[in-house]
Order: sequence, then C-alpha cells, then structure tokens
Amino acid sequence: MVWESALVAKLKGQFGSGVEALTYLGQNYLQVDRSLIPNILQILRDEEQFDYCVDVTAVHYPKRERQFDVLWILYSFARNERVRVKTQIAEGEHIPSAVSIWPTANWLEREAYDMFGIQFVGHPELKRILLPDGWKGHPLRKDYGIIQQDQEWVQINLGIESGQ
Amino acid sequence: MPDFITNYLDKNVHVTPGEYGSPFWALVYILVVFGGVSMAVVCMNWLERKILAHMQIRLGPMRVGPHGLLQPIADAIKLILKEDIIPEGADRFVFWIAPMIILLAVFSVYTVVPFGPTHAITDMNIGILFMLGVSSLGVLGIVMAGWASNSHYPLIGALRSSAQMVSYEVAMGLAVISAVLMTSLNAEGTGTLSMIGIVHAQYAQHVWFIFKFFPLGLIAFFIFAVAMVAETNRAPFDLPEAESELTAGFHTEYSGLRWSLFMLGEYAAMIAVSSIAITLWLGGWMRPFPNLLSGPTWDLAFSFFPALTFFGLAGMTFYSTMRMPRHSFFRVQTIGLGAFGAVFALIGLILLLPGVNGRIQDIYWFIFKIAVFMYLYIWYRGTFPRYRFDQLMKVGWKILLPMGIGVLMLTGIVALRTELWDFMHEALRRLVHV
Amino acid sequence: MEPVATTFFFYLLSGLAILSGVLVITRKNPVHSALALILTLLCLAGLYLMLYAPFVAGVQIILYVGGIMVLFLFVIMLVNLERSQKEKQFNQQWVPGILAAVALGALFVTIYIKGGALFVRPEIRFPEAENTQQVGQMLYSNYMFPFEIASLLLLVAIIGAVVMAKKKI
Amino acid sequence: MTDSTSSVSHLDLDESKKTFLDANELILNMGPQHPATHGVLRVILRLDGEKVLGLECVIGYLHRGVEKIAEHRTYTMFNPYVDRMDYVAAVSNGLGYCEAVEKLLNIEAPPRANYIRVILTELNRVASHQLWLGTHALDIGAMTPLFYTFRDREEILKIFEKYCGARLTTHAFRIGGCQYETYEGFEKDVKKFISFVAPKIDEYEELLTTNRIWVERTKNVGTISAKDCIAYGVTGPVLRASGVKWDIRKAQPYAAYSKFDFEVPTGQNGDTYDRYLVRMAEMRQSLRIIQQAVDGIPEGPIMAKVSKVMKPPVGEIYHSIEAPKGELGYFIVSDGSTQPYRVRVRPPSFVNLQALDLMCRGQLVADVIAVIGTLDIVLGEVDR
Repeated sequence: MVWESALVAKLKGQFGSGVEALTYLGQNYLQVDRSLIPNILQILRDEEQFDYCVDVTAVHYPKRERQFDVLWILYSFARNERVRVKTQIAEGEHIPSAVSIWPTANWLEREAYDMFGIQFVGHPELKRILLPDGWKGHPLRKDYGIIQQDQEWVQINLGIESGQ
Repeated sequence: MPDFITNYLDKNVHVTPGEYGSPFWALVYILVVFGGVSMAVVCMNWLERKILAHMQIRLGPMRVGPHGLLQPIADAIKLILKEDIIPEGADRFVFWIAPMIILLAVFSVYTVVPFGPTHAITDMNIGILFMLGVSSLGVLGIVMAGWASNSHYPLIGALRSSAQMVSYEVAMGLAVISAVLMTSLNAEGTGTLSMIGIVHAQYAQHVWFIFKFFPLGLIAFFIFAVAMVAETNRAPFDLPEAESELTAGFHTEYSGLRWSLFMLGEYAAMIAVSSIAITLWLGGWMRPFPNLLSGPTWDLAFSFFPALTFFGLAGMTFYSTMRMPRHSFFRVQTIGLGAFGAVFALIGLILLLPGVNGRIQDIYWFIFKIAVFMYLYIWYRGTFPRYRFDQLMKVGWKILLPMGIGVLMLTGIVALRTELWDFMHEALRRLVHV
Repeated sequence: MEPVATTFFFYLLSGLAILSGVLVITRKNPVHSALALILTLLCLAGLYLMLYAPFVAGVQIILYVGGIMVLFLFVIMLVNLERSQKEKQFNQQWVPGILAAVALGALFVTIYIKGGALFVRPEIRFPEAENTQQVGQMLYSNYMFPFEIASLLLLVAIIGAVVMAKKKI
Repeated sequence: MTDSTSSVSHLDLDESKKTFLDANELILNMGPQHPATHGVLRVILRLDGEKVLGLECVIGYLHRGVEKIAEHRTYTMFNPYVDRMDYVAAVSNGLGYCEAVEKLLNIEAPPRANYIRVILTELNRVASHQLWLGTHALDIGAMTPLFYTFRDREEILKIFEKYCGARLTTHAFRIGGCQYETYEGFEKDVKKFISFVAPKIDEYEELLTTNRIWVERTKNVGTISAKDCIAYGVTGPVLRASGVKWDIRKAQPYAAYSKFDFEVPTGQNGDTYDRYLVRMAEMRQSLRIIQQAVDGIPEGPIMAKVSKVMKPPVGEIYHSIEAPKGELGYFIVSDGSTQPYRVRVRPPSFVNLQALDLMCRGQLVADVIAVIGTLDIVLGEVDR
C-alpha cells in the first residue's frame, strides 16, 4: 500500500523517484535508494523531528541481486510517529554511517556489521561487538548455518576441539 | 615471681606486671590478652554474621552446630586447609610479610590497653601516643599488601586505604588530644598520657570525659567514633575493600590462612580502637556511677552483673534449646546447645565466687563497653551505604578536622577558664529560663 | 623499673639500624629500600626509648613511620617501577660518596676520642615518668619562639606544596 | 576477547609518550567476573587516579544467537526463547513478542487476555524494579535493602508460579492470548500482594530516600540530559528521569493500557537519585494499574482464534512495548512460511548501556558502579 502524507510529498519533491513510500499494517516505511541515504536521514532528523533512532538493523536476502536490506527505525517524540527507512545494498557495498546524526547508531551499526558484515563508512570504530574480535563469518547471514562456528577461533582461544 | 603473685592477691597494690618489672608475668599477660583477643575475634565472626543476618531477615549460619555456633571453627579449618596462592609477579617477600605487619601493629596496641587498674600488660608514660603510633603502622601492611599483589584492584585499594587512614588519623589525634587535655584539670595542672592515668583522672574528676564540658567531650568523642570506623576500614567507610568496586581491595589476591590474618587484624583493630575510645571517654574499666552510687551496697549490687550476664546468655540458650525441633535429626544439636547453655551457666557460677568476683569486675565492664561498640560496628554495616572516596575525604578534612581543632581550642580555653565557663553557663541558663 | 639487658638491646637495635640502613642504599627496588628505612626508623625509636625519651620515640613512630614513610610508599607505588629502573640512577657517584663517608667517619672518630673533654656527660635529670611533661614545658617556655618558627616554616612548606602540585588553583 | 589491547584502542594508550612520572593514568579492567557488573559485562576504564577519563564496554559474553535461533524455529516455538533475554522481566519480553506476531497475523487478543497480560506484566515490572533496587543499593554499599526486596519479590514469583508453573522464565503468554485461565483465587492473591507490597515500598524509601549517604552517593552522579538521552536512544526510566515524559504505554498504548488511569513519573536532573525516585514512583503506578486491572477484569475467552500452523503473510512489522528497562522492540520479517524470516530484537539494555561512557566521564570509579546499577542492565538482554 502506498503511504501518502506531507512528509512523503516533500521527500518526493526533493528526491523524485528515489523514494518510495509504503505502508503495511498501519506502519509506514520509506524505500530509499542507497545514494540518498545520508540526505534523507539528515532531513528526517533535522526538518521532520525524527530525533530518536530506535534501531539500525539489516535483513539478508541471498537470492536477491542486492542481498541486504538495511533499515533505520525512527521515532519522533514531537509527532509520536514511527517510520522505517529501508535501502538495499549488495554484498561488499558500503553505506554511510548514521553515527553523526544519531550517536545511538554507534553500537547498532557495529552489531549490524558483526552479524551481517555490512560496512558503514564514517563509523568511528567499526568492529565486532557481540562476537569476539577475531571471529570469521557473519552469523545472521542466511548462508551461515545455525550450528556453524569459527572452529579455528574456538580451538585457539578456548583450547577445546569444538564449541558444540 | 612469687612476689608478684602475693602482690597481685594483695588488693592494695596497683601495678601492672610491666611496671612491676616481671618479664615472666608480663609474658603470661601477653599470652592471655592475645589469646583472649583472638577468641573475641572468633566470637565476633559468628556474632557479626548472625546479627547482620537477623537485621536482614535471614538466619545466617545455621548448619555447623546448633545455630551455627561452630561455624567459626569450621571457617578456621577451611582457611587453614585452603591453598595458599601467591600470584605470579608478586613481590614474594613483601607479600609474605604484609599481613604479619598488620597483625604486629594491631596486637602491639594491646600492650597498653587497660582492662583494669592492674589488668594491663604494662602502663606506659606515653600510652596513648604509643597506641596511636603503633596503630598507624597497620597502614604500612595494607600498602605493602596492595603493592606486592601486583594487581590493580589491590593497588587502588591500598592507595585508598592509606590516604583514608592517614587523613583520619589527623582528626583522631586532635580528638584524643582534647581528651588528654581534660586529664590536666587537677590541682597540679599536669595531665597524663598514660592509659591508666587517664581513667584515674576520670575517676578523680567524677565524670566520664564524654560528658565533660558538655558538649565538648561529646563532640570530641563523636569525632573519634567516626574516625575510628574510617581507621578500621569498616562500613560506611569500607572503601578499601568495597566489594562492588574493588572486589576485595588490598587483600583481593590473598587466600587461605594469609587472608584470615587480615581478617584477624581487622577485627582486632576494631576492638583496639574501641578500647581507646572507652579508655578516653567512657571511663575505661569503671562501672557506671562509681562516685555517685558508691559504698559497699552498690558495689555488691554491681558485682552481680557479670554473673547475671552469663546467666542471661545461659537462659537464652536454654530457651533456644527448648525450641529446637523434636526430631532425632536434631538430637545432637539440641544436646550441644544445651551444653553451651550449661557452660554459660557454669561460667556465671564461677563469676559469683568471691575471689573471682572482685577480680573480674573491671574486666567485665571494659568488655561490656567493647561489646556495645562492636554491636554499633555491625549495625552501621547493616544500615549505611558506602561513602564515595571524595566524599570520605571531604568528611575527614573539611568536617572532622575543623571540628577537632575547634573542640581542642575550646577545651583549652574552657579548661583554663573554668570559672569563665561557669559564668557563661550560668548566663546561658538564665537566658534560657527567662 | 630498672631496664633489663640494656647492653644487649643497645647492640641489637643499633646493629639492626645499621644493617637496614645499608639495605636502604643497596636495594634496587625502591619499595624494599623504603621498608628497610622503616626498620631503621623503628630501631631508632627503640634507642630513644632506651635513652629515657619515650615522647621522642612515640613521635618518631607516629610521624616518620606512620606518616612520612606511608607517603613515601604511596609515591613509590604510583611511580612506574619498571620504567624508573631503566632510567639513570643517582647512586652511582662512588668518589663523592666515599669522600663524604670518610669525612663523616673522621668526624665521629674525633668526637669519640676528644668528645669526653668537650661535652660534659649529662646527668639523667628526668626520670622516665616525667620526660613528656618536661618536653612540653620546655617547648612552651624556653623554646617557644623556635617552636613557632618551625610551625610557620611547615605552613609555608604546605602552601608551597599545594601551589606546586595543583595545576590551577 | 583474549586480546585486550585491541579493544582499548580508542582510549589512547600510547605508551611511548609517557615517562615514569606519568603514572597517574591507569587502565583498570573491570569484569567480566566482577561483583558489580551484573553478570558478565567487562568494562575497561582509563583512570586518572580515581577519575574516569573514558571507558569501553566489552560485551557479548552471554551471546546465544537468539536472533539466529528464531529463524530456525516456528513462531510458536520461538516464544519461550524470548524469556531468556531479560530474564528478570521475562513476562514483558513474552508480551512484546506475542503482540508483534499478533500484529503480523492481524489478529487481536481478547479483552480478558489483555487484562491478564497487563496484570502479569505490571507485576513483573515491580519485580524487576525490586531486583534493580536491591542490587543497586548493594553496589552502593547498602546491604540490607537487597534482602528486603528479595523477600517481597518472592511474593510476585509465587503468583507467577501459581499461574503458569514457572517463576522466572514464565512463558506466560501465547500468540493470540494466554494459555492459562487465571487460577482460583488469582484476584485475591494479587490484591493481597498489592496491600502487602505498598507499605514495603515505603519501607525501602525509608531506608534510602533521605539517607544522607545514599543521597550524596546518587545526587549529581551519572547525570545525562534529556537531549543526550534522546541522541543516545536511551529509553525507559532513565529517559523519564531526565524529564522527558514519554512512556510507550501512554504514547502508543498496547494491550489494555489505554483503559487504565496512571501517571508517568518524571525527574528533572537526570541523575542517579532521580532515576531511583522515578523507579520507586513507577512501582507505585504499577500497583495502581494492577489494582484497576484486577477490579475491572472482564469475563470472556482468553485466546483468539489462531490456527495451529501460523503462516503470516509476507511482510514486516515493528512492535515495541515499554519493558521495565525501556523500549523493547521486535522487528519481524515474514516470508509467508511457518518460520520467521528474521526476528530483530531491539533490546533496551543494549542501547542504554551505550550511554555508560557518556555518563561516567569525569566521574569517579565508585560512580561507575552506581551508574551501571542505575542503568538497570541485564546482560542476557544486552548480549542476546
């Protein structure tokens, strides 16, 4: 379903066809072209009062050409409204970091990097957060098995044959 | 040596073995006092756990012996059997000697603690100075333990505690001096630093120094009471061993017997500083109202207190014995608890014997007063959150120190001009009553 | 009370003091040096006691051992030992050291030989029990002015230390 | 994890620049085994004496891959897993997940189920705050409140146990409603609990609120402004203590919260003391909600019509609730199969913990403990 509002009209007027506004089950989201991401996020915060970045995460679609959906879930205290900003990137593609816009994106982007291997450009310190620093692989990708582990890391650091 | 015994049994001779110049009896006294203090520490261990537990709606130790009475013994065995770990990279010699220094410092204090006019190892001319000096040696042990452990937590703990103890010693010393000043209020105008002399001065002046020049004595006592808690690193000033911040502070890396030496030192230090406070402000070994309620009748009445205390303990124990569950599982425990009660009652009976009774009075009152202080220590621990380091320093330097100087100066002024004080007192009284 | 085994304790304490004094300047590890220094000071306190000066002994323990040495240790612990050991040591100056030691030793020997004539052997006028009172009375009567000057000097030192330590006041 | 130097990179540890007199900077490793880090949090502190110049959290010691597990379980099978995240407020986790899936399925739980959900969730909020209070006070050195709060929390756990058989990881709710009807005497138990615990909360306050040492230890400690809170995404009582009157129960009501009358307590200074007061007030408000819910609980079914095999249509949903610690969100992607394609949990503790560095800078080591306590983190939720 198409989402129509003043905000959408404004963004469409500014960015044209790069922005697609949709709604599903009453929740609005913007499908945005990757190149527009920093501008749109900046505008959402500065001009549209989306001052609270709830979450930054990703979804992996291995069958798609551009494998990853990266999402920003935003909330505005003034409007009491949530919006999701979505973009698609391919494996190995970079995406600008939102840390300068919302400091909270710091750890959230680190987690997305940790779990999906998405490179956020401009992040002050992009490194693993939940998994140990030397770990290989990004577990939330669909091609990473549920019982798969970095056996080499386990053997070196824990001194056991297998972590299973 | 036999001279001393005859002298001791003769009630008119009031000298300590040290003054009498009998090294053998001094040694006996030393052994008795040190053994007694160690026993008291063991009892404190159990009492603290039990009292704290009951304050916090728990039961505390209940398994080893009836009501956990044998818990300290079990703890001691455990600590002796535990592996003694010396961390890698630790300075072995310093690590080894640190707990000994603490113990040495703390136990040295007891050489001048007057449990009674004759019941002290010795009476020194500089008794109180000696006590302050020697107890300040304990901080060396803490610093060494913290440094030798080669770990950050003990180091920070040691830094904290040395800073804390050095700061609070200043306020403590000022409070002590104001009490010493009060001893000089006699015809000759000469005071004394001797522990026994201080108590005698209180007797001669017919007042405990805590009530002297009200409220000056009280304030000085308050300063000392706060400083002594800080000095012994107990809650709410237990920052050096704040478990939520520094795990266990300076003794984080210690284990087993060596660790238990720290505990022994800590509790012994608590008793030591309490006994300083008692000697200086609370009339030492004297029973309440030695001048007001004097005479043989009162003496006799007060002489029943030690026995009554033990009968009270025995009564409590017997009551608990009655309340033990009637089940074969608990038979041994019930018998054990009954035996404890019997021992208490027996001690009470022994204390009633005329020969013992007269000798034990001063010791009893001294220990009674110490017990009150020990309870306060436990109570603090159950009630107060922990101070932060800067706040602790603020209390020490910005509140207690000026207060101490003020009290010292006022005591001096008032002591010099007692008549002026009387005049002001009268004027104040009239002012209030108008 | 008559002192017991005076000679024995004198030689014990002075021997320990000298031994630990040697340890102070020979140990590489500053903490060990400081500990040896503490032992020296304690031995000195014992010697003061034997000289019927209990007050001086007590003050020696409180101030030097309980106060100053703790601060010494405090500083030493904060300083990074490993790095300081690599830096140039000051105790390598053998020639001036030996010269100073010889001069001092000569002085001691001279005094030992000729001192009996120079200084009258004082009588022990104050029994042990009154020593502290005497010290107090002396300080507040005959030596009032030097005593106050000394306290003023210490005040200046405190203020100076604060000024030097604080980056901005 | 084993390589500690790499993880302190941003703390500026250039050894070569220092001489041996520059000893006042000290790196202190706190945790992962440390009594005050509430689990397995590791904090690397850079200290100037006792002053904190900066810190870095090392987390992940409890990482169990909850989000990955979700992709390999059906919607129903994943439900118990969420209890293991914030295990002291398991009911809230379950509520958030069930409501998110219900939204995705486009169904609604019946009113009675919603009331039961509110009662249990609010009871759990009280339990969570009690546990927070006890451990927080213990960290600051007050031992006794811990035992008081645990005694009273026990009553809540008893109600949980009677209701669903489990005390901690309750798994109380199902997608579409509640599995169990309330037991005989449930209302009586809950009412008894309310009258039992209300004076106990006064008791905690008596012990702490005016205790001078407590006030000195918490006032102006770990202060965070409303602006910083929003910038750092900090939610829950921490945000409210900074003066932002925002509670999802009011802003975007879920379950039956729109039917109840309650206040959102706020503070002004955003310091540890205000957060303490806010949480104490929240406990009282929760009791108010529970009272209203027990009084007005409607009759009716407790389960909506849900098919045994759940196949939500293709789409995504984000649903968040006000957990005791802050905004707990679930972002679920469905590909039309029985298993969720992706479940993303937005854990409040994780995001709140990020502000630790900001809140601790310039404070003392002891304040770090107080701030970790006041953030009320649960490592199970931080690491998932």
